[in-house]
Amino acid sequence: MLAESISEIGLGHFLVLSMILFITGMLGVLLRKNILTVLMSIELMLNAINLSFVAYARSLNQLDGQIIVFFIMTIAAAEAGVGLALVVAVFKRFKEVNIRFFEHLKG
Amino acid sequence: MGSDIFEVTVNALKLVTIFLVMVSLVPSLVWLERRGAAFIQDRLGPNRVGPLGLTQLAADAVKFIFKEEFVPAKAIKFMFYGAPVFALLPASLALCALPLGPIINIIPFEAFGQTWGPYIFSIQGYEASLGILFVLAASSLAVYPILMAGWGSGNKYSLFGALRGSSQIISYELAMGLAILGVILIFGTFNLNEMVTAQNGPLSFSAFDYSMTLSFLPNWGIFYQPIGAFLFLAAAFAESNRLPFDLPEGESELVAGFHTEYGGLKMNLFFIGEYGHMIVASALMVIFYFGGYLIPGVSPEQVTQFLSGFIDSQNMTAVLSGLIHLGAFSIKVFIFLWIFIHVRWSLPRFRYDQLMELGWKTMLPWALGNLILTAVIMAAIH
Amino acid sequence: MTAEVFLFWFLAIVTVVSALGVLFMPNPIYSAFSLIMTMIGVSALFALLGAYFLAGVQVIVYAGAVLVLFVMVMMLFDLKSEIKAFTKGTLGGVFKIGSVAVLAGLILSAIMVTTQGVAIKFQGQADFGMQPTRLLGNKLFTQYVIIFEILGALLLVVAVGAVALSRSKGGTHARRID
Amino acid sequence: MGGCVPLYAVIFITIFVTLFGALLLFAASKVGKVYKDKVKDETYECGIAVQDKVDTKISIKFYLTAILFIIFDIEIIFMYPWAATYKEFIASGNGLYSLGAMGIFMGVFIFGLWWEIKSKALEWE
Repeated sequence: MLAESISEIGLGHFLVLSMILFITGMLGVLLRKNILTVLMSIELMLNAINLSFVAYARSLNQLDGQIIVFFIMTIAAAEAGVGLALVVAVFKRFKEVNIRFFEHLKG
Repeated sequence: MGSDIFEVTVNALKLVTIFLVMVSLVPSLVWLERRGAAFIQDRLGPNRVGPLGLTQLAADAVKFIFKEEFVPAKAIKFMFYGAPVFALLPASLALCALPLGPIINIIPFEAFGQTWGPYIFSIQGYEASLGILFVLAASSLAVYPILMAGWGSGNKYSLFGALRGSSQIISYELAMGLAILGVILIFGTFNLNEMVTAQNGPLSFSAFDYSMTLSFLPNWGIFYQPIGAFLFLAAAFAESNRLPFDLPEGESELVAGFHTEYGGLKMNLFFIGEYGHMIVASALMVIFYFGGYLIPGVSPEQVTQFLSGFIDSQNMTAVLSGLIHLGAFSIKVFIFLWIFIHVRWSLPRFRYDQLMELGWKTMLPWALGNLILTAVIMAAIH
Repeated sequence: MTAEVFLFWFLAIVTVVSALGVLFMPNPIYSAFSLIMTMIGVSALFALLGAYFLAGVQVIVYAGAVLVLFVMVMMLFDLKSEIKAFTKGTLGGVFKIGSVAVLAGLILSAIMVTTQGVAIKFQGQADFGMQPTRLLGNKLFTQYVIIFEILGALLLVVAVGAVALSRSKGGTHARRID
Repeated sequence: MGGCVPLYAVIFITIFVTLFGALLLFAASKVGKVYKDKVKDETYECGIAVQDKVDTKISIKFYLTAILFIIFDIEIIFMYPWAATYKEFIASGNGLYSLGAMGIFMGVFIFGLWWEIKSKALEWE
């Protein structure tokens, strides 16, 4: 069983790999203090999703999955652009990029 | 990688050879550049060491290796040492994906008491099916060595140089991407091999049932994309940080830019990377606009036919034909390398605001206009 | 063990190790370089799956553009290695890790249940030439053309927004009337 | 099988080049003599004493350029599949449809570029 799962690669392998990357990104979002690392972790999560989409596209032999990935990449880049513009604006004002900064935003 | 040991070995050797040729071309280019500069400025240049100063190359190489190893106290070691190593990567990855000659078909032959083959070798490191995309991807990584060097040196001039350099590279990547789009539109493929073979034969235009053949001109991309070719060349200068776009190194403002703290072999590795970009840019220019490895007026089949008049062995003919085309390719590339060198000693450096203005406000609109024009003409003449 | 299987395990190890690097590196700039490695690994996995066009786009867009911006912003902030890279609170941390572990278990069991016998056949299935990219383009410009135009508009909005944000002289209180 | 040749070759050349550079650097660090000196180890600032606490003020323009680069880069990437399929669309008689679809997109692109130029977001001084 184990030897077979090492020598035979299937859809499940890619999905599990995608899940590991997703979980790592999620932990980064939840645990890291630096907002830049948080943004990078979000990119990592999106990448994990992309991987599973491409794996499904290959498995089902349909290109729609790949097109969705193309769109996700666009959204991710747009998100990074706006997110970093916000971070730079925040940094210019408060000289601080830690998550705890957002406590100041309360009321 | 291949079906048997022979094929794997040849493929691996091909990659290593291409890389080593790139590395060893650099001292010769440096020599050419110094002699060329001297020639342009009515000086002599390095002429003492050996005939024509040619052994200056070896002397320089030895000097570089024996230079003292130096790290500034404030440097971040990993970045400081990693940057010159990674500076080699983008250029060599891109160069390995370029078709340098036609495909060689080897029919089965006997050697060491065994039958080998048949094989198909291309004079190319590896054939990436979406060649352009691969080259663009590899060269888009060229920003990182610069940023690593600027950050790792712990020097503010290095940091400024790195920021300038990376901004410049990414700005001109846009114009470059749009110029390449024109080529893709014409040939309808990302594959560099298909592009080169499409440029075979005499130039012929066809529009509205009329067709015109200019048999004295080859079917090169430059005749379809003249504006695109010029934009691509200009963007290539900026991408490889050459004068008139060598702002990252602007020594009047930034000491020596991102390699202020580098000396000896580390500096040399950056040099190899920069010249590697020059070689890749020239090679791409040749592939997109000047027929790649094709000899003008003669198709590869004609060359093979001509050669088989002298040589019996079919394999030898194929290999020799490949080498002849490789030679044609090298001559074309060298013409462009000489243009790179000549421009460096003819034009002054831009100011930084002029550079950005040129990239964003002049070249980007022109490249867009070129693309739209190409698309509209293609739709109209059908 | 075929070539693809070996490549898969190699790339899986590269991506997972560098993803863990993103999570655990104390200095965000090393996190960024780790993330570049992950992106390139994922791109190679795309190539392994036959999505050559996406592999190229992945490197050009993520490694060549987005991460460059991240690294540049970090150079602006001049971030030193942080001693406390993670958020405070043991109880909160345990709760977060626990909930993520539950999620991981759920996804894993879902994968286990649904992918029984669904295998990706590598041999002779995918076309590695130019054809898949042409089909992708064809689909993008017929079936998905509306989304494509909307994304164009979205990118315009993002460009305008980024310029507007960089104009603001720092934070929300910059232009208050005194 | 065929599709995997580039991946193997790419990984091979990557590792080879990295090792080549690293070994060369390592060798060079062994052959040369090293003289340690406190002043020499200082950051090079043209001979002036190092100004330690520099508040590195970097122009916001660099980030703005990078952000705009990302956005325009994506738009250009969207044009690649279009360029690859344009010939097919023309051949099948749908050239104008493809041109129109891209024309709208390109119009948005040009409007964005025009706006950036007009709003002086690309101005350096």
